[in-house]
Amino acid sequence: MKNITKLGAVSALSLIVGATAAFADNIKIAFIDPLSGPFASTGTNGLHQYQFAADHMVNEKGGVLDGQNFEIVPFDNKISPKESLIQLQVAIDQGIRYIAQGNSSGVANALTEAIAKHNKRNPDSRVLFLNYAAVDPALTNDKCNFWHFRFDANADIKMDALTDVMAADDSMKKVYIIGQDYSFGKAVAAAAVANLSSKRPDVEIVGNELHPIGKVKDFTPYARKIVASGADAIITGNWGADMLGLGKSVIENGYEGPIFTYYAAGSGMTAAFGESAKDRIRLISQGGINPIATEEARATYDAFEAKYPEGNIDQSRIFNVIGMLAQAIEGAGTADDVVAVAKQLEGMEYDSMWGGKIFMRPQDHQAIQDMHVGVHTNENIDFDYDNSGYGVFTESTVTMASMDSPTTCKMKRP
Amino acid sequence: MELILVNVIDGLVTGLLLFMLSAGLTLIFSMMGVLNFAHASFYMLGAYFAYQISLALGFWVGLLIAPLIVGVMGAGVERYGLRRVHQYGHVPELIFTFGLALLIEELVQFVWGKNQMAYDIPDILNFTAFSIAGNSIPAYKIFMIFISVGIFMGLLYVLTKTRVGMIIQAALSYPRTVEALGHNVPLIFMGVFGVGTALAGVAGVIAGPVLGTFPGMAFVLGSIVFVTIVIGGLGSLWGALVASLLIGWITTFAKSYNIAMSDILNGIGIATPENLSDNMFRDLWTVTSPQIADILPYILMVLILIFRPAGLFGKRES
Amino acid sequence: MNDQLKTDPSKPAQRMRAGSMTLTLGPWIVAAIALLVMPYIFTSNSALTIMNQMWITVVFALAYNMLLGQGGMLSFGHAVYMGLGGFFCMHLMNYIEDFGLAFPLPLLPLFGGLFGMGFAMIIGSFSTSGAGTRFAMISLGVGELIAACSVIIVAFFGGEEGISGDRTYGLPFFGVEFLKQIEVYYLISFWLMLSAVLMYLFSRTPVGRMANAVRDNPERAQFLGYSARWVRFYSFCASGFFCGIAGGLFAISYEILTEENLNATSSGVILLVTFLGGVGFFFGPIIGAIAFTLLQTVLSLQTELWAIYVGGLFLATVMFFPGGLAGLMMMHVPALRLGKAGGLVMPYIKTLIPGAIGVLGVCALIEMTFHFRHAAKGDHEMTLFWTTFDSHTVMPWLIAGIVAAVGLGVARATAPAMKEAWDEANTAGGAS
Amino acid sequence: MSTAALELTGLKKSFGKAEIIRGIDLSIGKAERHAIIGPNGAGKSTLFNLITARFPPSAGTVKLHGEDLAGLEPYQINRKGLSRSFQITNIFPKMTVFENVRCALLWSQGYKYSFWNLVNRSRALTEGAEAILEQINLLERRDLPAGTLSYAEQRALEIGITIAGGADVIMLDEPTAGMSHSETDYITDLIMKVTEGKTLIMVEHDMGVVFGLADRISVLVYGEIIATGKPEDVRADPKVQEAYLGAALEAEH
Repeated sequence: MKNITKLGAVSALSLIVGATAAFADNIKIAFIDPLSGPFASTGTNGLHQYQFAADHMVNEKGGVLDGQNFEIVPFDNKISPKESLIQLQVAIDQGIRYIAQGNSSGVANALTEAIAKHNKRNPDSRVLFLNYAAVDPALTNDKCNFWHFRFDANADIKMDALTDVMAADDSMKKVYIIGQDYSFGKAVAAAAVANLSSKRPDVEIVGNELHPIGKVKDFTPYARKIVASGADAIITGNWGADMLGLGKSVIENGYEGPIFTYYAAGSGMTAAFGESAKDRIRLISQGGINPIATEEARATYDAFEAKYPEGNIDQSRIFNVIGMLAQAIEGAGTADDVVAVAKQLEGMEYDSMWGGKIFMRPQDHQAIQDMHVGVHTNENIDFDYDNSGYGVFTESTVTMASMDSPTTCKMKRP
Repeated sequence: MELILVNVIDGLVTGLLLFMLSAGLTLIFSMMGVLNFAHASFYMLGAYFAYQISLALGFWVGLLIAPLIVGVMGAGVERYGLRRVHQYGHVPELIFTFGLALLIEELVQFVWGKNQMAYDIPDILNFTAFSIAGNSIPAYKIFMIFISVGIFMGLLYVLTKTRVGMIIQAALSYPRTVEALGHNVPLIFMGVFGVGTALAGVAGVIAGPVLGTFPGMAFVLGSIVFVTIVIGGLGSLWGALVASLLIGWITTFAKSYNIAMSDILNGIGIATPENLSDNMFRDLWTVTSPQIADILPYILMVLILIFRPAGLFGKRES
Repeated sequence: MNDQLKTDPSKPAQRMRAGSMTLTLGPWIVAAIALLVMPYIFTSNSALTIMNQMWITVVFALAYNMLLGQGGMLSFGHAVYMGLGGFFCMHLMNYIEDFGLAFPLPLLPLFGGLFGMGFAMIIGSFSTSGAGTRFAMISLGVGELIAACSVIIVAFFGGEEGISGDRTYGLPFFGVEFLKQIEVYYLISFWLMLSAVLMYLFSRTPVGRMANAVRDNPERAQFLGYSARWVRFYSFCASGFFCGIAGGLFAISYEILTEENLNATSSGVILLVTFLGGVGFFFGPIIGAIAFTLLQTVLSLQTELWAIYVGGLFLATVMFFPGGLAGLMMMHVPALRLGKAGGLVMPYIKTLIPGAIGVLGVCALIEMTFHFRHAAKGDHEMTLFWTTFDSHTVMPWLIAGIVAAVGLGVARATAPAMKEAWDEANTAGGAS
Repeated sequence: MSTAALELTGLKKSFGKAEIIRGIDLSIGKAERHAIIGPNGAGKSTLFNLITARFPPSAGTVKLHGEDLAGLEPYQINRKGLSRSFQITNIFPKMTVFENVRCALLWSQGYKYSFWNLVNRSRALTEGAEAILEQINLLERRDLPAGTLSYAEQRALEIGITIAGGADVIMLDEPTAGMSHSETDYITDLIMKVTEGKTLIMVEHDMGVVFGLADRISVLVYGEIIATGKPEDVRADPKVQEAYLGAALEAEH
């Protein structure tokens, strides 16, 4: 009986302490993203890609420096800025120096500010912020800082590339812009208007509106307006259930044209769109996988599918994050001095296995890379999403998109 | 003009769907005094069960069986959960259903994962019924209207024309008396709870393919159902119907027409301030009706509670 | 009339609830010392951050319980008052920074409180005319409205990314710049103590006492010369004030406020926290806040399924211990008074430890099922309770199943004995 | 001549079509003990509720010490010195006996909605409450939750709450309903004791209590007062006889 009590006490204690027990030799990357709640699917899938990328690209090849492995430590932020800040503190206390986050620009904003303050106040435990998906342009403009690196293209760059492709279609006369009512939705709408009016002044913007985020049950009324406006193209930044709801609704209610968007693949969405949206949805993204760029990428994807049959590599930039971080750490010769690592990352040119180069622009820490516009289809698909037979096939590519785009960032270096 | 007709049909579909949820909830509330926070969770369960069944046996079998399973689960929740909590009073009951809603959402994620399910409209209904000025009305929507109207008629018939309905109506107002007359009131409670949740299940089955089947679907709908029954008047079936349709149409029309706040304010003689971008209230000026469409029901509810606490058709104050 | 009171009221625990708590200093001194000493036990910054979060939640939960527990008003949108207080403080912080005003940071929460109270006065003016469903639904509606406004009215709420500031730009307060977490910790602890004492004292004032009376029987209270509506209104404003203080503390601790501070989830969480701790006792929400914060931050580091366990725990609490954790603790007061608590120790060990082990076994089964279904293909290895094993073999399932069955079985078998011991311990005199 | 403590003029109340109170004129003097009797359904409780503004009257006025009470809320009427008990026991079940009484004292001692006074610091409150507990013989039950008292004790407590505020017009609605003989005697004595020098208006079924306590009696039948007077006069009144006998006969059918 006594032993049991003791065991209980010990286990209760270690439950609390357990999280802080560390493997000394690993280079740890905190993955702070939603692993529970409504956005958990994206978060979990991202985590799998990180873990796979770390193992596949670094650990199985002998690690970095003198054999140090990458270890991804997941933290569930429940997509709450408050929880993210708590988890950030926990991660820093565990000796983690690299923070990866991507879902929600709101969280990214909170994290980048908290990290800047932390690094200023605690020079002994500085951390780097590897932003792999939050695309609010402000993060590399007004709100930029030395510790933040963005590996995805920001919303403006994506819209620039997307409208380049759209502008080439002479038959397009009327465009409808619709998005979620928050910073990202507004940034997309503003960028769309600016780009279209300069690239195709003849195109009429027949609608530009915002709807509440995550609250719309039925998109039919919006679909009616879009159909009634006679639009022959839709631009939207919607994601998640809002994207699916909007997309299905406009198609169902008689809209015939294409939908240009950012996030409409993977996480169950490709499967849910299925046949109905074939050739209708066009996505802007980096790192297209159909057709696959390199044999290395093919092997990687095959290995990933073998390990996660239900998963998708829908954020291939995660592999770039791992690859570039490994290269920077090798270059700096240390993983502990994050300033040295950050200086390596600045201006780095990296050959991605998904095709093309990645250039980490030093003036704002925005990665410049090839952008692809793909179509939702089941033809010529090597790697489908959600095991649905459907995937995204790259139709056109903008090389090193927005290489010379201006930035308002005034980087302060330590 | 044609667009108005289309909007009327769309609003009707939304409203009737809402009604299927609120009908059960208002029955449960008026009988047991429980605001069942888990009601929308049963709606979600209906969709998921129907999806699972449709994989094996097709949509129609799902439409029949899934609500039954949901109803049995609902009855079970009443029998083994609520009845126990009932003795502690209404607040713990309400909090119980609140916790239940959280747990169901977690369990659904546990079983089906976090992704959206590919639950689709059956092929036989996947065509355009007719078009009005280029706006197609899918056959499935017509089907939804028929199902919900059928359920409303059935419910009305049972409640007003059958003996069971009489007992239920009596138990609504005088549970003690009905019990004294030898009726098993706990059994009636369980039955009503089961039927109410089964109705939510039906709503889930037919809404799943159009509104999406995902773990957040209950949360999206959650509180709007309460709003409906409060506006309609607690315990009133007609009130629930009217309020559902009202909300359906209000939200549909608000989304369909871009009415900006500045238009309204200018209309009543207040001029737009010159330096709008520096103005403290700039965001209020630029608000448009689609932006606030989904919070209009809440505004309506607060106003109704202030000026007519019994709701549109309610007989007693909430 | 008596249906609200089904638990055996002859127990002194119920007597405590009935509110004859006298103002004793003992627990307050213990609490103050605990607050002072905690940072020396848990020294890491993350522990401080978690404790800060805990104390903020404590203030918020206590303020919430002023309504739910003391006033019998169920609010579904209470995050609004804390959030608005916080947003106001954030703006104030930025204003101070922009204009270089001489304003000591530690006073900031007071202004959050005043703003929260001001808003509560507006809403309370029409919502407090009834308790019950009407109050609850108005609070829900107002909560949804403000939450929706937070993304529409960008000028004040900053949209999705919220508004942020820097607490260190204000004037140093007696040489403290609030650069370090520990300084923030003591600032929050100070406000926690102050608010808790004030809230406790509020419950001892005439209006606080009448809040209880109105909760129990609004009509009778009317015939004692008190307007039930005004009593509710005062409670509501006081609650809004302390919520606003919690918001101000949040602003200082996190230096950012976002939409999540206002939304329905936050409002729901505080209801869970308060009820989990126990609404019938002043200290109930404190326990609830501590327990919930630990579950949320520490348990979620251990398992993705934390929310299932929290949901289960919560349901079990509502079903079996409607008095919450505090009620569970206070149930033992009579036995302690009778000096018979010692007789409970062995039966507890015999029942609760196997029970706990059984529950852990069930958790293991849940975790294994989850791993079996959702883990990567080929990833058969999982680690649970410091043992690593293959989730695709029979053995671990068998072991977990047996542990669960035996644990729960033993607990079930010994439960009658525990019940007996319980009855015995609560019988005065007795035939021992 | 001094104004009456309570004066009703042409008081009427209808619920829908049913007229429950059909025009009541009644004047009750200061320090008078007045009982209202009548068969079941005569409208006695409704009359009480009209006087205390639980329901608004359809017509007529209620004057307390010559002051019209129209449009006042129950709590405002209470502040003017009128206090009542209820037919169904109406106390604060989760609070202690002591606190029940103390709450009843708060307003009259001038605490109003204050949140800067601590109730247990006030000796006047504690002593006042204890004095009342002593009067109603519940001192040793002081710290028990009120909901746990016996029925008779709860009724006694309710009377204590009713008189605690120092009102000079006390209205008791069937204070002895559902009690045994010994309990009834106990409560009757108690009422005697605590309403010394105050105006008492009570509804009561128990004729023993009524004739023992009341200075004057009014008989209410179908919403009308058919007789008012000294107990012995009322007893002899043929209309009263008829009303009670008639009601008894009807009840037999």
